[in-house]
Amino acid sequence: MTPDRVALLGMFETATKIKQCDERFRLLLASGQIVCTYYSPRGQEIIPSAFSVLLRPDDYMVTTYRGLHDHIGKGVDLRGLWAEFLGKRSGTCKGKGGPMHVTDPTSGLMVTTGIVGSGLPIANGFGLAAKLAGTDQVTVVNFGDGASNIGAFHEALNLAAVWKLPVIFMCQNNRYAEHTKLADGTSVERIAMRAAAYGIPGVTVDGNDPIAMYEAAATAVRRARSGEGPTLLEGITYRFFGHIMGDDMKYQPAEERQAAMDADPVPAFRVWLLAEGVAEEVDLAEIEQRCDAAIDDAVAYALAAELPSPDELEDDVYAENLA
Amino acid sequence: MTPDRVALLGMFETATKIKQCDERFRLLLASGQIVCTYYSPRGQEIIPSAFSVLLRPDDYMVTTYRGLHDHIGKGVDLRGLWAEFLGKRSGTCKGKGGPMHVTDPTSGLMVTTGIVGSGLPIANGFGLAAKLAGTDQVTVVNFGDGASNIGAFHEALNLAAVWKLPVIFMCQNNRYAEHTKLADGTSVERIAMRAAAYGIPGVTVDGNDPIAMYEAAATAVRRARSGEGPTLLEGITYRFFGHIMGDDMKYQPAEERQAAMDADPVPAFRVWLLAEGVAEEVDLAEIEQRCDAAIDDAVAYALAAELPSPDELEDDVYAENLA
Amino acid sequence: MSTATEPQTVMLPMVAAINRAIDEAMTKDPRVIVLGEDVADSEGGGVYKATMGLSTTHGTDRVRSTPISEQAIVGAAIGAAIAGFRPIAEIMMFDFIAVAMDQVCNHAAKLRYMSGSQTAVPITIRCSAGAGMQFGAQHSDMLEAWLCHVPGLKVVIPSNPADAKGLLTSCIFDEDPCVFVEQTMSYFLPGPVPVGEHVVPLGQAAVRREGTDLTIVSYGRQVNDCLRASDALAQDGIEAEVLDLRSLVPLDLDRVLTSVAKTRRALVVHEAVTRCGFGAELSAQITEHLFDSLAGPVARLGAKNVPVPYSMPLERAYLPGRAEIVDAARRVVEH
Amino acid sequence: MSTATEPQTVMLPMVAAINRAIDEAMTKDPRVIVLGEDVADSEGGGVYKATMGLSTTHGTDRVRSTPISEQAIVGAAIGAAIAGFRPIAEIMMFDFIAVAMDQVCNHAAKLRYMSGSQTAVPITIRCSAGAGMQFGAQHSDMLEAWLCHVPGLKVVIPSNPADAKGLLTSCIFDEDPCVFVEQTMSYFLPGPVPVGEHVVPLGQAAVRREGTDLTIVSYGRQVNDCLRASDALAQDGIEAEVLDLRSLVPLDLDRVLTSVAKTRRALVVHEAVTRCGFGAELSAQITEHLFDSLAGPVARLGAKNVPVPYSMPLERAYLPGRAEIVDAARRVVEH
Ligand SMILES: Cc1ncc(C[n+]2csc(CCOP(=O)(O)OP(=O)(O)O)c2C)c(N)n1
Ligand SMILES: Cc1ncc(C[n+]2csc(CCOP(=O)(O)OP(=O)(O)O)c2C)c(N)n1
Ligand SMILES: [Mg+2]
Ligand SMILES: [Mg+2]
Repeated sequence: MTPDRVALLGMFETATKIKQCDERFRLLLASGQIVCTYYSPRGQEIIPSAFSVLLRPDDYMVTTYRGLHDHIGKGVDLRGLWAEFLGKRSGTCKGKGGPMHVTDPTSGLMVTTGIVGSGLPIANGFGLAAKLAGTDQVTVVNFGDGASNIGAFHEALNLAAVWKLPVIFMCQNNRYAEHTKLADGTSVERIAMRAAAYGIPGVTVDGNDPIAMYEAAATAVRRARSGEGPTLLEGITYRFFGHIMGDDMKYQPAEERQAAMDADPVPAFRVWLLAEGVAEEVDLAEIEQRCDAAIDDAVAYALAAELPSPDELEDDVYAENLA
Repeated sequence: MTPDRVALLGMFETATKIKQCDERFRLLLASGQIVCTYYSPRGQEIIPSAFSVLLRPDDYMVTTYRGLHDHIGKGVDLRGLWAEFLGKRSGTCKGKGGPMHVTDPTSGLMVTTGIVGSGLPIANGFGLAAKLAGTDQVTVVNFGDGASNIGAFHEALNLAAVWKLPVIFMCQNNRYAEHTKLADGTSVERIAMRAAAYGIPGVTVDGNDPIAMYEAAATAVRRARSGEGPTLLEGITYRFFGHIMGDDMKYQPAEERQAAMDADPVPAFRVWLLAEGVAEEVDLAEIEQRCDAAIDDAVAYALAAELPSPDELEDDVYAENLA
Repeated sequence: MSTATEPQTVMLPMVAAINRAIDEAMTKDPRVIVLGEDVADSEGGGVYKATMGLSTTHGTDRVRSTPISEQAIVGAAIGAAIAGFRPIAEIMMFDFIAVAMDQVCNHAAKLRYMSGSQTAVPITIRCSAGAGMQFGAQHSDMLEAWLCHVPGLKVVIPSNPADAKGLLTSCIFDEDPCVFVEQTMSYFLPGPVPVGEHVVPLGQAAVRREGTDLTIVSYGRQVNDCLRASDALAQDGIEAEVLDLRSLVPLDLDRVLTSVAKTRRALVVHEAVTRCGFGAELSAQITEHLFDSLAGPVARLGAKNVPVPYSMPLERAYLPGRAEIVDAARRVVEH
Repeated sequence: MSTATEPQTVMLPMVAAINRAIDEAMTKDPRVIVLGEDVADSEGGGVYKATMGLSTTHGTDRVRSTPISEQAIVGAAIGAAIAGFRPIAEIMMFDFIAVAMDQVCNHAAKLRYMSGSQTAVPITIRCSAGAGMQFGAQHSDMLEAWLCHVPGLKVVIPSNPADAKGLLTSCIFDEDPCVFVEQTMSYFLPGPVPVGEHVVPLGQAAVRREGTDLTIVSYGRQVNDCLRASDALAQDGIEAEVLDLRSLVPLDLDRVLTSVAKTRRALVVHEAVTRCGFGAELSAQITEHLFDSLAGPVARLGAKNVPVPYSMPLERAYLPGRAEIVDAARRVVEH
């Protein structure tokens, strides 16, 4: 299942949009024009790009605080996303959720959780719903390497395996859990090796290689869609800008980081597309401009949008406000 | 590391004591002479018997509600144990803990928990203490097949592996978790296969075979004692009398149960000891009588013992009673 | 009761009433599913048989035995609920909710709010609960106060089989996550249960006994102890009004205040440990609203402030019993 | 302050005071160990740098970074404590304790009782906590009421750097499991901290301001809001007495009652959600003891009954602030 031209350009567009969105966030944050907690996904663009061309809007996705790339990849509207990050009333979640809790059922982005590992058990519920409803919807749940050490990971993979749920457990292994190196907290070299504990396929792939990532994701999606059950997929990637904006990154060796940034997957993808003749410079430039424009629009929209009013505080706790 | 005669007879004595104790409990419960929640360990005698001759009193053990066999194997005094089950003041825990919560630091039986899987993280703490104190004490934590599906199992094994703790994770696979068959809740055939997820040895052994069980336990103990780290050991066994006393056992096929009881490990061990010439009939009979006498004594003691007084209720919550 | 006409009620123990509620909800609405340890019939239909027969009637797709994985159970219920189902998740005993508090409190409770009402989590979590069976400290807790402290959850505790049926039905069809607490000691006590559809709305307390001298507010099986205590009090000429809250969230504060405004004295009784129990919240609220008309302080009677002990005399001393209720009520009236 | 003599105190933010307390405890007693996510210096000494330098000084054997496994963290602390150590376990944020509630509440809290005092669990669980940083619903909760409802636990919340040092020292050397709650918003506010050994015993509330017209009982960073609100109230001629509880369990009820007996009016202020918050317990206890001398009902001011919202104006409206304290105090006095 190699990606065709449309898929490749779609992936490139997603990757570009993520990269540019991230750059804009960091720029505005650094200059003090906006304020919010920000977990940069820069360096991890390729994984969600693959899913962006493989999933349908009615497929489900669950992600984490470091979710901006997944939100964009699943197709969450940029205006709402920016407005949510800025805490505006017209944000995806009325400003109540914030960056760590984006939900957008329209695009299938169902849950963004700030609790490490907790998305996995919930993803099973979406998979169960699809199975019971007899649809062929697939659920992808993203999480980090560090999350593979928490109990919820284990319970979720076992249940998904026992019930053969159409769920893809997408471990974005960026080699750090906050400040902790993979090897210092995790007893296996490859997270995918843990699939053996559940009798399901475990696949490690270069998560920054668009073709490899596409193929691995496509296999897992096909498997899930055809009722064969879950896959534990591990994409090896790297987090360029520390755990959270403001992080001093001292625990990350400078050379290691530099090497990763030198191999920046988005420009590398661009070079490859040109070298392979998949696209011309003009095609890619057009994509880049389109992304830029969309971001300009979203930023302008979000900056101009209104903050919620304190009156709205007590709505949305229950279906009907309690007395 | 084959067991010598002393070890074999020690194991036989432990197995006999467990079997007889269990029989006495069930007899007194069935006849209404005593009342307590009771999780019979009958059929699972061999696993704790192996540890009874391999561990020192200063080695630590953690077990579960189905813990009577482990308590006996670790050397908890029978009088206190019986008194605790009967809720008496002179019970191991003053009648406050009960069957599910026996603690006896004198014999190294440190924690008995009623929450599935929760003993494993605590066992790591004993292992950590030994490591930090520079002793060669070993910790054994017992749990069931069903417990291998809960989050605490995963977190504990990973941490033990990362920290190379001297902990033996002893899965007593009796093929049922309450009323659920192994295969219906567990995504691997052998629990020991899960060791691969932590890069530690995982060993499955016939937990009813005294020699195999001794050898596997001895290897794990040696490994832990010499600082080489944890082992996940799985002993295949069978639970003769359902999950809890009173259980209708309908979910257990009658033939399966009958086959297991026909292969009752304690009489089988006896036959083997005689056949191999390890002991004479008179030796074994003497052991059996000694066990019987000890149980007579413990039962008489416990039945005669006093119940605690309501005045004692509020002691033992804190080191000093709060105002 | 005439045998000639179709009876309106049948005598059932609470556990059977619960079974009927689920059965009828599943029959009525295909979105209702059940998941939990040992809930299917191949596993005995639940350790207390609360789900007995359901997998046979409704299929093992909809009545699903799970591994021992409470986070996975509640998580799967949450996801399926967001995707349109109405899952009933069983946590075998209330104490075990401690291993799933993250799913219950950080997710089920908060997802509606965090999503700005784009998603809802209409799950029901059933827990058997409470002391009195000599199960010891880890199988006997009443933890409703934890959950009442979490905005987004509803908390329901029935005192009798009919309410168990009617309240559970409300929970299943409620749009919000509900925790439904079933005291094990009540499971096998029979009571009349309406046949067929029976709904008791959440947030409506019931006056179980009318009285003028004090109001005893309670919930769950302790309501029955309060009623028996009231009979004893009546022999001394003390007429207690006994309220059964049925749901703690939503709380029928109006009903409570109406009664206490009349009697001017209140006693709150529950099984949970007194310190930071739900009685504290009730005491505070009653006092805030009715201070000037109260004849004395609101009194609380709950379990002693200790882990649940195993030994019977200790467990008895731990629990609030009928005699303690009588004593506490007397003190309230004498203030 | 003279520079010629050794200063008795240094100005430190709370996070540094916490660091000193741990450092000094580790120096004094080799049984003190630290475990938690990112706590060692190779991981930056904690996300808020509370443990910075400790692994360099005391070694990575005693200051251990862990995987993201809160059950394993608390479990390891429990086992090591029973075996004679005095572990300090860090749960990065209070909300995450939800994944470890079983270890905290079913084990740490109960093991002394269940063993008839044969074993003890002298652990300290440190959690950064609270709203005000726009972290949203899963990184902002104050959950102390959950823990106060669990017999066997002690619960401590400092309001200033000196107390943080002195109370944490008490927790570390206490024989029982203590949960030590550190509000993130207070981490970087400096205050004078005694140099060298400094112990503030648990169960001793501090009178932060004397007054005659009402008693404001609070704890944690809200004490400072209460003090500022009291200044505003004083301008209107209302003299509030402000009590800082410091520990909720054990509770210095005597001090609270003495004050309220004098002022005859009480307001409880905390950051946690009001419903079933610790304020309910205090309100109930004060009323039970002092009903006849109270001039009006005990009032409570806590956060609104909603998950913590992200957007700043909502988060502000969620939290009890200085203006709300002033208003609430006025209403109390006017009753
Ligand atoms: C249960 C829980 N524990 C701790 C945290 C704090 N925390 C947030 S992100 C994180 C690291 C997660 O690492 P990883 O899973 O590798 O994801 P990444 O951030 O690298 O994408 C930690 C420890 C949390 N949010 N939830
Ligand atoms: C967290 C938790 N969930 C559920 C239970 C109820 N429960 C008690 S024992 C048990 C089955 C455990 O099976 P297994 O681990 O195989 O041990 P066995 O009883 O066979 O020795 C269950 C589900 C519990 N005690 N704790
Ligand atoms: Mg990572
Ligand atoms: Mg088993």
